[in-house]
Amino acid sequence: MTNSWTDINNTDLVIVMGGNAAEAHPCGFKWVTEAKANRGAKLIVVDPRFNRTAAVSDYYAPIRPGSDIAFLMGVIRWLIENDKVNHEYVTNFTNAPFLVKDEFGWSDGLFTGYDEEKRDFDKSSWDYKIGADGFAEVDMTLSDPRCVWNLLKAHVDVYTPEFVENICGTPKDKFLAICAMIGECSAPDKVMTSMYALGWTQHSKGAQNIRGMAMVQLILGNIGMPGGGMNALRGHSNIQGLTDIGLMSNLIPGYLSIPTERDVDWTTYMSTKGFKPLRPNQTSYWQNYPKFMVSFMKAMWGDKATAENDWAYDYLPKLDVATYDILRMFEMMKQGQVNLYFCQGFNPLLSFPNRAKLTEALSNLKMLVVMDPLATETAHFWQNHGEYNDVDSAAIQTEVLELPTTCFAEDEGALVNSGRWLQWHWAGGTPPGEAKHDTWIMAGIFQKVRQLYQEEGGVFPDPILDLNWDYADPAEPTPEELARELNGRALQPVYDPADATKVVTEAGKQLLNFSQLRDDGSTMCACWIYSGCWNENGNNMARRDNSDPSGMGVHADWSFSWPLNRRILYNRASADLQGKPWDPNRKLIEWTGERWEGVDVPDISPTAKPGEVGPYIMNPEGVSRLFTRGMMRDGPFPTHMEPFEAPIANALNPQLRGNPAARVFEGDMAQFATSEEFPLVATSYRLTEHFHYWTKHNPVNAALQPQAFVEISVELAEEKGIANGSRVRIWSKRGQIWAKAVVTRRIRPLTCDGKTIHVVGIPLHWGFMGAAKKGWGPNSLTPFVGDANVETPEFKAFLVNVEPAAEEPVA
Amino acid sequence: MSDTAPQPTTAAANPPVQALEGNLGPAAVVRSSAGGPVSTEPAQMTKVAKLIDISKCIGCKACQSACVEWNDTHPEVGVNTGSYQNPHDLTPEMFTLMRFEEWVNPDTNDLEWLIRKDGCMHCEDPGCLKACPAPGAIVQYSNGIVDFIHENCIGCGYCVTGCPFDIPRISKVDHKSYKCTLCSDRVAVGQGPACAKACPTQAIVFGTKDDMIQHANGRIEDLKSRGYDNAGLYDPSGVGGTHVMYVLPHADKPSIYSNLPENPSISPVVEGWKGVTKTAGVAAMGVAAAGAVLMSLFTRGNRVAEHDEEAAERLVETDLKHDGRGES
Amino acid sequence: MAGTRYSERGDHIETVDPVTVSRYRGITRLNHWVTAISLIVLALSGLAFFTPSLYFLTGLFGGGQTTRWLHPIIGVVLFFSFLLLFLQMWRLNLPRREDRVWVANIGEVIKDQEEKLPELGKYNAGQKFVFWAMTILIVVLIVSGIMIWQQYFPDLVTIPTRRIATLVHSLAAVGIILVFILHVFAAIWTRGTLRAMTRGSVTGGWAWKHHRKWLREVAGRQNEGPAE
Amino acid sequence: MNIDLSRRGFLRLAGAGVAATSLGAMGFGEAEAAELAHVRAFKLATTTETRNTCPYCSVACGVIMYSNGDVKTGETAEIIHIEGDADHPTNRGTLCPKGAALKDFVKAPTRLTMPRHRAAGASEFQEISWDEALTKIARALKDDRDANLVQTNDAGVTVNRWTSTGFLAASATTNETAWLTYKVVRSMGIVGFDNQARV
Repeated sequence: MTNSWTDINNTDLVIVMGGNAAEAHPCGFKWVTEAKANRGAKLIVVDPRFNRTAAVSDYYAPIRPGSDIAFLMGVIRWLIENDKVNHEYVTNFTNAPFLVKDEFGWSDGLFTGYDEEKRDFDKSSWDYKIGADGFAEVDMTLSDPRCVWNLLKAHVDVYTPEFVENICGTPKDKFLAICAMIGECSAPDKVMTSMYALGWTQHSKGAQNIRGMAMVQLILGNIGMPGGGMNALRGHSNIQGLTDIGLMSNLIPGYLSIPTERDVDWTTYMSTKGFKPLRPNQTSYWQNYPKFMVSFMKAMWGDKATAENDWAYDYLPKLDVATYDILRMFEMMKQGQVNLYFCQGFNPLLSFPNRAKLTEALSNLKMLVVMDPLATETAHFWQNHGEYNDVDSAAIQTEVLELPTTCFAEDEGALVNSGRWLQWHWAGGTPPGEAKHDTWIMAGIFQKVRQLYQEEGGVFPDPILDLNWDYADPAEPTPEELARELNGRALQPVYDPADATKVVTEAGKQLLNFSQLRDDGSTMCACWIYSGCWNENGNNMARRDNSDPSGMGVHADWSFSWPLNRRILYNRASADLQGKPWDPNRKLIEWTGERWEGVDVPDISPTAKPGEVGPYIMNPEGVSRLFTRGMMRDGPFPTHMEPFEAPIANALNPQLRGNPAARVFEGDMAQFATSEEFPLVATSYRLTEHFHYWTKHNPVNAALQPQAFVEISVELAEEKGIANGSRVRIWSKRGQIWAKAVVTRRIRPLTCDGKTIHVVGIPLHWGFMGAAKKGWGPNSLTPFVGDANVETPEFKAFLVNVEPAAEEPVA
Repeated sequence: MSDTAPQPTTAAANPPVQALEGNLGPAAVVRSSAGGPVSTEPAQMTKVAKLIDISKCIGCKACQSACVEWNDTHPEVGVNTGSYQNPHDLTPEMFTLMRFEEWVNPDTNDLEWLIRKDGCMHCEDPGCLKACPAPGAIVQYSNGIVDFIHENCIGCGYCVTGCPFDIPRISKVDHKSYKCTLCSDRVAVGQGPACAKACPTQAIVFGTKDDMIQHANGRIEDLKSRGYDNAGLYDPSGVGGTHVMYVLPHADKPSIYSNLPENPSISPVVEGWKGVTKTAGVAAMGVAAAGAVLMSLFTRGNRVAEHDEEAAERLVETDLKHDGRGES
Repeated sequence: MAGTRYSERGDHIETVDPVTVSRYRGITRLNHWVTAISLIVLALSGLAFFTPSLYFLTGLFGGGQTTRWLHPIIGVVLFFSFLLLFLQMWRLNLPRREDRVWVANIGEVIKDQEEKLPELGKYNAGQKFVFWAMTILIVVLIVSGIMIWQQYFPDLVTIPTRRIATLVHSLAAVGIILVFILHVFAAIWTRGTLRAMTRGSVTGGWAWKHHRKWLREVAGRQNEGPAE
Repeated sequence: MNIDLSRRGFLRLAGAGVAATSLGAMGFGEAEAAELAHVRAFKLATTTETRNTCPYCSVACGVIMYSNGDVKTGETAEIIHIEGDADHPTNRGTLCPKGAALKDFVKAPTRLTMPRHRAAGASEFQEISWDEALTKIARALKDDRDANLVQTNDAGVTVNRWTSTGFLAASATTNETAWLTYKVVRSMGIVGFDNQARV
């Protein structure tokens, strides 16, 4: 989230599209109902289903799963055509005026440089014209045909309301009504917020869905505004934290990146980072990359990371492919190329696509280690549970270790919420039986491995032997010790850059924040963006002053928000070019003439002059991007793409299947169905009574929503002869499941490209372990393909068929 | 936020952990079933109420969850019967229930998903209490809460018969009647009900009845501004008003909300049964019994006379002689 | 052979001097008393629920909960017990011409003036009334009772129906208690009656006075076959 | 911990226009306090409070756990109730149906209590000791790493990449656990490293 949960209270219009906030995030959704009750805000819901968010909405419109880009580009077209644009914002705070290379173009649903063989683009033409001065060329009058704004106009031209209706199945009048509501928020004193979640990410073009809305928000001037922003409702309590800390194939904490084979040495690696500004006077904050990186290396290997050995650069693995993400790992597992696999509080057997493939993959492992508070399906993948997990245990040679861990109630530490708040919590219960903290388990594993290398030697033991491990009790580092490392401390005295004689932080002391990080090895910091969370003032994540003097839901003294306790990202953009708030009634920060001041921590150097320094300090342009250059694999603008399994052909280019830049493994393509074989569009989702696959272990939640079901329209039920509450079989090209049918008027058939499209809704919470009735999740059916940029599986749009089934024999 | 004072008081506070003396005891009882003990000069507490704003309700069932956890009940894991409604009905283990109704508004032709939290309405004039034959099994406190005192409950089910809202449920296990207590144990120490505390969107709020009505009026205003011309408060006078009230977007037709009664009141049948029948019946039986006793005591009674015996003997003898077997 | 228009086959002269006439077989008397006791238990337990002023009666059965489950079970016992009784007695309880005369002169009965009264069979109109009243009320009570039997039939009928059933049940209960009082009173007031249900026999005089036709028929039957 | 400080609660909660319960307004307080003859005894009396955050979604609602016994003093503590923290700026004491039933997660019948091992081809788990478990894991890790760590690529560039072992990190563990996990996994050269962010 660019903003915080409590900030939603400042909005005038909420659009929930690609999510279902009321069901998946009820207590965050509270702030939508508050905004409605307090300031007469309106709520729009665009979703294939009339869900529980729609139940309290002011306006609802249906949409075909996987057609969001067409809808959003249609909105942009309408906004431009009807001049519902915050021009000052667009001209000065986005890259609208930037001139793009003449070679760049788009036709037949493809951008220039496509290579069908590689399923990839040559992105060299997707960039700005760079002038002699080394800066990007701009035309502040937006008249140059090659400026981003005019290219965007041309790009969205095809997305007429009729086109949208035809692709999305959204009735034209409803689409236009929504455009009008959104258009009102281009006024400086009207703000819209976007709340989305996996309804947008779980597509082969998920990242482009989100860009689409981000562009709408930029055009309206709603990014950086209180009550505005792009609000990704993260699914799990600390998924934000785990991503911040870089627990991903290609990441280093704080969104630094793991080197690739092309980064043959430290210098080469650094040359691709620390971008220089693309316009005069811009901040381009990533210029500090070396400080973050060196401090990280010191946090990992301490004294063993020195300038001489390039800060132990060789201790880091180098990637030969973009990522070893979950899909690639399970593909490799299937190929027999993986021997050991660890699942720490994770249940892939129900979370990843194509369960049959997953079971086959897991069966190829030598050893699977599961750490979890609960008995998960993954830990029992080898165990026969009748039709619910029909495997031959004897044939599965995988050794499995199931390790009992503590749960939230029994451990201490910080979780990062969707609004980037690091909130500390305390243990209140005694762990059951021999359940242990994850820290104890990880330390135990590491100590034993290190011991083996000490005793036996082995291949390249250095990074293991040299790993910094100075904890009071090596067997169980405490949350405090680890949190202090995340904040970072001075290894040698840290001097004021302005005055080399002035020590700002003594050696051994906690750093105030990341402004004190150095690239000379004098500081260590595990995760630069967290720096400030536990400085010499103590544990700022445990702060509990809930006061809110401004009444704007800032709560600056409650916990700690990264970066620098900033609550609203890009908040500089909440003020106009002169530094005056767009809306005086929503004053967050303001330029006093000398400096930036306000109720939130300014997202810009306090003395950076407005008009000179752009508000988007992380971007070398100093402005936000309507055109993303070569930073996304599938295009600098979002363009309509069908899901890999679609009921109709891509209207822009019938030859295209799914996302042309998405990675598809051999064999998986053959498992994609056509609408001839599987005419029904399926989508998966959560129900508010359950959380993923955990709460089915809780008797209470199991009682509130006991049994797996699918939702179908009255029309489809009649067509198939399915009675409400009866049992049905749902099957795709990859598997089949059985569930109860909930026949409802909340799902309606859509008309797209002249065809009647039926949508089947498949909630995801059931498995073969726990207190609820046994069942299946949608992942038994879903295709094994991910988003072109981040490999999030396409769970939200695929093809199935449905038929009545015999009732379950009463066991 | 609006500055219109006074703000309603609600459940938005953390429970105390120090041992507090509760204030809902015999001293606060203003009504008690079957002539159970009531306080002679009851502590006059401000009337409280729970307000359920259907227009804010997202049907998440947090109220059900919180209710189960607070009251330590154990609803069974059932099955799906083609609805989101689980359990399917109120049970002795489930005091409150979200009822789901898909309704197409004839005026707009739009679908509306009507979700209503069902449970005890805590009537000012409680039918259950009226019907209950067990003294002190059902009490009403001066703050309006109607509570079942399970030690005194005999499980006859008369409360089910008496309730205009079909709320009480009799346990098959201990044969006692159960329903929402409005978390009387929480209210007794200054807390609001668990459901109101939990409700994510504050569709359920709790406080003094006056404040809740005031708060409801604000909500109704907002709804009217959004085109719900018939929005209104459900506080049925037929039962003397209730201490659980609804804000209904379509207050003109309560029945669309899973059959919420249009004009609930204690059934005349129940009134008749507990009223005239009881008194008249007792009187009749009393008089009859007394009369009978008196007559038996003070009248001579109907006695058989000697001549009757003789007559009988003659009859019998003649009959015997007649066939000549008389001589003995 | 002579029909039995006024008596049961088993009714016979027990002793000649003094005359005693057998009126009820042992089994019948047992049946009667089971019914009677059930009715009393039901009345007491029922009254406890009927009005708070009598709730204390639950004490007789060990508290409200016990009373609550006991009452309907006894109700079933009563029903079947009375059913047996009914099968034995219904024929002689059918109305006869002389009943009308008897009823018309009910005053004479109270005044103990027999001149105007007709000769009667085994039962007089009063007894017949009690019999049929009991029959009807017991049927009403068992039917309405089952409708409100929470423990086993919670969902048998809708709540509105259940309300009516409850009302009907209590009205019928009041009725049956009144009839019961009348029955007991009559049995006591009419001396010599109780022994019919205790010893099983009545004196000839009692029979002559109250049920002469019955006596004649019984006596008259003596010549067919041995009386012993 | 700041329980006392935070007792204050909110004076006004936006919109619902609600305030912390005032005993007076509802006729509470010493004067009227009567003996608790009828209502259930208040079950949280004399329990220990601990602040925590809900482990489910990313709203991160504040919760208070009520336990018999206090872990901070080394006692065995059993959590008997969990409810929303009214002092928390986001949830203001409210909880969703999952959060309101957190106690059921803590006490789920299917909570794990002992390390268990499933041998190749077996159809059941067997309990084993922690030491056995960790030893097995460490041995397997070292053997596989020694056998499969890719030190250099064809071009002779040092890559020190280990792809035959993968690690899926959690989505609800603390930052501190995450950081320790990161250190251990990366120091070994594992690149098949991911978390729930994608799903």
